[in-house]
Amino acid sequence: MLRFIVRRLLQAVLVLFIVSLLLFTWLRKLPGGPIDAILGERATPETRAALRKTLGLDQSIPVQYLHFLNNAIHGNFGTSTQVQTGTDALDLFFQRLPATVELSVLALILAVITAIPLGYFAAKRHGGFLDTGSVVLSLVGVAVPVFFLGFVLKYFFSIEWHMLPPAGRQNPDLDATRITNFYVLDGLLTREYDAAWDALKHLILPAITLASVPFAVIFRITRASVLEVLNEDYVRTAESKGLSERIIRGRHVLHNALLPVVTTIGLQVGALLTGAVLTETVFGYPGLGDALAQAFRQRDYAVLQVLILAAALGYILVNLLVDVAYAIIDPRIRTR
Amino acid sequence: MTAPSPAPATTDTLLSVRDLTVEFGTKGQTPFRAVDGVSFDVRPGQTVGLVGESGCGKSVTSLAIMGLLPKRGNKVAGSATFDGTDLLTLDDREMRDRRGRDVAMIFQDPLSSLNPVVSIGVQVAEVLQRHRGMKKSAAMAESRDLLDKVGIPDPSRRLKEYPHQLSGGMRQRALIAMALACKPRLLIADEPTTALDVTIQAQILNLLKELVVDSGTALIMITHDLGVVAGLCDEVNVLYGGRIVETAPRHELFASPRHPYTNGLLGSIPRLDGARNEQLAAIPGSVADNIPWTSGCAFAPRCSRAIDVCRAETPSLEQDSVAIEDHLLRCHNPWPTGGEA
Amino acid sequence: MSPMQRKKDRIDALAATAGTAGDIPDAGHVSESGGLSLIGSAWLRLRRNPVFLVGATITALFVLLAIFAPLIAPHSGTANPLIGQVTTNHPIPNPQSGYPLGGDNQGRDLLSRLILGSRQTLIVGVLATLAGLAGGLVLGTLAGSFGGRVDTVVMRIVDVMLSLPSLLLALAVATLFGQPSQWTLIIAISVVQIPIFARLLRGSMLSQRSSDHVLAARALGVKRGPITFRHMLPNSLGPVLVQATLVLAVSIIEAASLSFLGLGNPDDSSPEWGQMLGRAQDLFDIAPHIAFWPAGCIVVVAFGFTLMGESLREALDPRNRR
Amino acid sequence: MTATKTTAAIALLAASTLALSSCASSKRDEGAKKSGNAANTSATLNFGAAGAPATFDPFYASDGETFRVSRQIFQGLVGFKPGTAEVAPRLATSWKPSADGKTWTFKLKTGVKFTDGTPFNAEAVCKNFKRMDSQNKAGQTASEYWLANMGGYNGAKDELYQGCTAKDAATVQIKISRPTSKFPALLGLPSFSMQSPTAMDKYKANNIKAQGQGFVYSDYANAHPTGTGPMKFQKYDKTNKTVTLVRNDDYAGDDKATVKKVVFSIIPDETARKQALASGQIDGYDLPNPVDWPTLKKDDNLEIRPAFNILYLGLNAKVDPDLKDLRVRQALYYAINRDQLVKSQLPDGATVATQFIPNTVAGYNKSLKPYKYDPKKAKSLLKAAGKSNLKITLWYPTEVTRPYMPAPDKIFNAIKKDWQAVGVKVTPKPLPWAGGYVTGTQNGNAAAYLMGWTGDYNTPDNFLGNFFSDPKGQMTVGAYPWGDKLHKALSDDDSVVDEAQRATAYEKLNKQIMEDYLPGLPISSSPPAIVFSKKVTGVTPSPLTDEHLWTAKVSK
Repeated sequence: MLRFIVRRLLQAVLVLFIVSLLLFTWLRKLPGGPIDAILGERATPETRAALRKTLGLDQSIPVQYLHFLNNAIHGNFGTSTQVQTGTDALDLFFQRLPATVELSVLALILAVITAIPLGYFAAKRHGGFLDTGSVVLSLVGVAVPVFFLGFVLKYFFSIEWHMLPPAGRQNPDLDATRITNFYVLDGLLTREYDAAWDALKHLILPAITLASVPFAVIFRITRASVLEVLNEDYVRTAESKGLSERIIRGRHVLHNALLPVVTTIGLQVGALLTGAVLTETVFGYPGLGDALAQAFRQRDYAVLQVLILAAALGYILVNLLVDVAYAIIDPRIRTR
Repeated sequence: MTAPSPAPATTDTLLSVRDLTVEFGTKGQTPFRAVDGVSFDVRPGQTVGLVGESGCGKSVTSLAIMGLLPKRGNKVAGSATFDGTDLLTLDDREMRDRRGRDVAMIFQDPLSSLNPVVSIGVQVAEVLQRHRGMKKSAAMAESRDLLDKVGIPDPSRRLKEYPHQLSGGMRQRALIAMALACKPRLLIADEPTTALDVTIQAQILNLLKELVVDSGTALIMITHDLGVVAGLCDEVNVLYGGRIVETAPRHELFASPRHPYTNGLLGSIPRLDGARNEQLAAIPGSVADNIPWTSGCAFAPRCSRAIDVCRAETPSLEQDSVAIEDHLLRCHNPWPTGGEA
Repeated sequence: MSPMQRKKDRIDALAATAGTAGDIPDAGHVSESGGLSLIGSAWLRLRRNPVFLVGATITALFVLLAIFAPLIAPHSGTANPLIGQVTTNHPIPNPQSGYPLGGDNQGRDLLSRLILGSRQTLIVGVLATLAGLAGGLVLGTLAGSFGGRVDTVVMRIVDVMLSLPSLLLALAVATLFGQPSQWTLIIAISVVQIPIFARLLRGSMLSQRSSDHVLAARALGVKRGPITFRHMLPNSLGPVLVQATLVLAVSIIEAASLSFLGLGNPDDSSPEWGQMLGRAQDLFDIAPHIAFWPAGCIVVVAFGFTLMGESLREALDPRNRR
Repeated sequence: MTATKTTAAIALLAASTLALSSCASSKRDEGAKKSGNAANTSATLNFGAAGAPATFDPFYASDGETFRVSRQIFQGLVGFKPGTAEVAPRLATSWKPSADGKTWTFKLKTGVKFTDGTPFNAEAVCKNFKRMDSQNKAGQTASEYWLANMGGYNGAKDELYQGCTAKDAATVQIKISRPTSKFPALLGLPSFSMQSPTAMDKYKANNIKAQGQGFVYSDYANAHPTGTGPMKFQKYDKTNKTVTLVRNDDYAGDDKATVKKVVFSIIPDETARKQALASGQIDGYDLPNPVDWPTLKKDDNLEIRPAFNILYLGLNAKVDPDLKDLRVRQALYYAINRDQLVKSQLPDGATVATQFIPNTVAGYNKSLKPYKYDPKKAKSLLKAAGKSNLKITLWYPTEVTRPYMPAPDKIFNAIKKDWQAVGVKVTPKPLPWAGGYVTGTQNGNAAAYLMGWTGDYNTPDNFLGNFFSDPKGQMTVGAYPWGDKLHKALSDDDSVVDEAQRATAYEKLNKQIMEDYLPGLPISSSPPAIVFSKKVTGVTPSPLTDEHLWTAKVSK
């Protein structure tokens, strides 16, 4: 087990290295770049040249990369030029991380608690009304572009009915205290319940939007694998033992059926990051996705590097975690 | 368990199946009759065999009795009276209470029949917890003894192990342990040995013999292998195409098999006393060639003794005129007594 | 997938093709389970499967529309007959005789652009899918047919690609080309699909390698090339093609997302639904229909493709013959 | 078993929450919560910003988002009359140039204190200028407005700034190397605002360094900006992307803040900002998209600023020799239906440009008539020039909107159509604004391209100088025979001391540029707007985007 984890981590390092190399060269090859973003129409050839020099963009790419690596090892990934000018890109990452984690976790929870039960009962009543209905729903879930769903939700719940805020993370007037920067959690910790509630209200629409795709996927996997398990001999054995519905559902059906689901949830993390870019843009939600979209539009190299590397790393780690979890719940792997 | 108690001296039946009929088929499609008016009795402590090729409906029969057929897309008719109550009329809850307590079952493929992600111990113990209301710890201790009794070495270790860590034979033993956990009065064994190697088969059969037969639990033995029947059963029902074609006590049946199909089955067992150059007479064709019972004898297309009437009239199950004891037969043109393939 | 599981599936598959799936004749399919080939029985079930029928119909209609778009569209997609009515106070010309859906904010007929859009959308979808498929085929076949070290190397590459969330990768590729265009968009979308196809192919090909008929072929001394292309590839294509149908839907949606993030094809002279939707965002609350029409089209078409793909997947998978 | 696991997890979470909460406590100041439902003077103005301020030290800044913030907390020696680009007294009550226009004497307002208590006086002024003039290497590239306007540091050759001397506490003298129209207007730029010397020393304001691809600013710039303005910096909540300013209660001016707080919520997405306003989450935002103007006019106060920008189509004869011929350039100009374009693609109040400067700038030539839309004439001109089948590559930016150019691609489409109508073959070249467009155009690699300019202050040189003073610049005017003449004219006119004379000189020059040179095609000037919700009044829109948000009156 341990060896497995170590090996995977080493692979992760390798992958990250490759990604960073590709990333770096790619960014440097891009036309334009931070200077244009910084100076805009005020960029005369002179000022541009001067800036290039100060920023060391006039050196050869390998040299720049070595600089980058060297700095990176010292935990310095450069400075944001646009998204949050002057902020160390890594700091920026950590400032934005809680927002996105808060959002993704809520979205994932929403997806899981709706998708798995629905998937189970759909499979139980295979071909029934609930089944067909929820299948269609899940298919529509993937067919609707995430950002459009966001627009529609916002249009009705915020603009038309003024039920929920359309953008942002928390009303600054509340002047809430920050501890972990997970606003909902902070609100609870400091007993500023109004702040927590306000933060939550800001989360609802984005979370629903973000949950749409994972919901669809998890639902479909759950349904498929429950269908399969229900036809397994050991379920029949369990029935022949006269066990109660509850035991059979939990111990014999779900425990087996959820194995593939666990992996899927892991894979959804990638989808969540993707969705976060769109969702956070639509809802002006100050998370990583929002930073990423901005960094792309305004060619904020440092931020792009950190965010993409972090995305890759996070993705790898989560999947490693999933594999470990898988091993824990599946004895066939654990005891091999 | 304590020392095997002798079989009760009563002769009244424990389970009596009457006109059991099972039809599959979703709306819009011609229903498929898997079991067609099957009737037989099981007396306490008796071992009854249901014999036939795969697809002859023997497993469906057992599942019907256990109430384990998929709820949707099939119709079950007839009755299966288990000391006084018709199991087919019980609702789901009542049936659950009886399954595993009064009636237990073991299945063909011991690997796929065990939950791969739950330890053997738990899988045995859960029955005890369910039906004997035992606490987990007590149940586990009991399970340990059970595993020991079915001859699994080092049971306390096996308790914690998972199916994939056990050998085929041990898995089947474990299944038996689960089935016998609550000392059921009827055990249905569905091809319990087919998935095992020959050497193991013998062991398992012996195990069944001593644990079930000797302890007075009635046993329904479902198999396609008359060899198994010969070793175990008191009475044999031969099924074909969903109907019983021949019923007789073991020795009677082996002594004078009358139905060509039974003969075919017998003929396909290698016999040690057979002459060297004697070749196995296999039954030509497959179940797929059946004609429906309604328009004659389903076996006719494959039958070596088939005559015109076989394809015209549906034979009925009647007492064999020439037999001494009760020997039911469904054939227009049976083999002469003592006749051999 | 554990070898146990794989073995099980193969048995099931054999059972399926042999016609008797276990001792219990399964509800519904008994009548047809008599020795039919997998594909054959799949088709038999598809014909009756409403899900598939709906999906197929939608897809067919969409393709037809795309093919005959220029004949159907009442106006050209670029001419701006309604430009006279476009003012900043009233940027979207209302529906009117001859222009049932009104115009867009450059005075072009919305209906015509929607109809013509179908073609561009189909092109983007198909090309992106094909490109992704091609890339996947190369990598997957390499890994699948050679196995061993080649497999490891190729799969590392695939992992690198997989380790980036799809949209990120797409964004990266989209920005990579200095000058954005329809082609950069297509490539961006397809790159995301390559690793998925690669994995899929490799997976099914590896299981093929250990499968009986391939082993037999190898035993008979057939060379790797022929084995790969005559035995393994054809038998592995089923799931890949299913995936392709699903990817078509995805690409159309991805195209929309990229346009929304401003990284789509800037040239809107040949309309495409994703682009139309992506650009309608700033008009959303003043003229929602500008966004709703293309969105509706996308949803319906994506839905159609997904329905078809899903039902195909279910039909072709021996384990789902229930 | 899974169930037990989950319960365990929940229990753990709950436990940790309790544990944490015992050590955590609310640090919020209780006054804040009331702000929502309170009388005007304790109200909060919540303004939606498109981007995060780059820094709070305006000296290193060059973007509007940063300036909007610093304009509330800092003041310059001079300011601008609200709603106009006219120079007005601010920290200096009066000023006068010497005869040669090279020495400027400013009388300072007295009794002014920086928010950290440091007195504002001549000495402070000179400290400020010294600080600006003596920048380290990074600082020299970062403080781009100084470089652009003062032309160098530490007495570099042809630096405009020559030194500052405190005559007495309330009198300061600034020397410059040559007379220029910019002076003293440029002192009104936020970059040259007066900041507290003490604070700047304490927090190492000049301590700026280049790191990676960006600059790392000083503590001062990040967290301790200290000015004399009506508002003062409170906090920048980076995780919530909000900047909070509070009223400076000992503000010396008579235009004291009418709000207790100004909060900037940073919402990059344009639509998201609009919807935030619609839902009442913010009280206003800048540069609403023209397509939303009608709705905003209806539901909110849409304040339209005087147009102070210019959109032009740059041409470069060096890249495309066909353009060397004046007739060709004129033909291209005549071919564009600008009335149509302005009407359909540009905001209300946008005007067809007749020259390279908006009509609010001194030196604007009223006599000039626009090139009327005339396809026939265009055709004939092309014919005459022998370029009837002219091919041209037209650049336009993507991923950007500018006040003068709300939707570049639509403007491009319109022009393309018009040009094709007169037989010109147009090859589109779309490039991301920051993805090569600016570099390409500014380095003079684009034959024809869309570009524009928003004035910093009210002098023609701020426009014309930027376009043409560099002969190798974007339009490579050096490539034309008249290039040098134009270059000379620009510097001469700029150094005319007397305002009236200067104005006439520029009027003449503008006429020349439009009729004899035509290096590019001025398209239009568009009034940018700023929008507030109905409950906000009292903010005067400014052509320089110099809005005094602190004067807002927020009603319930």
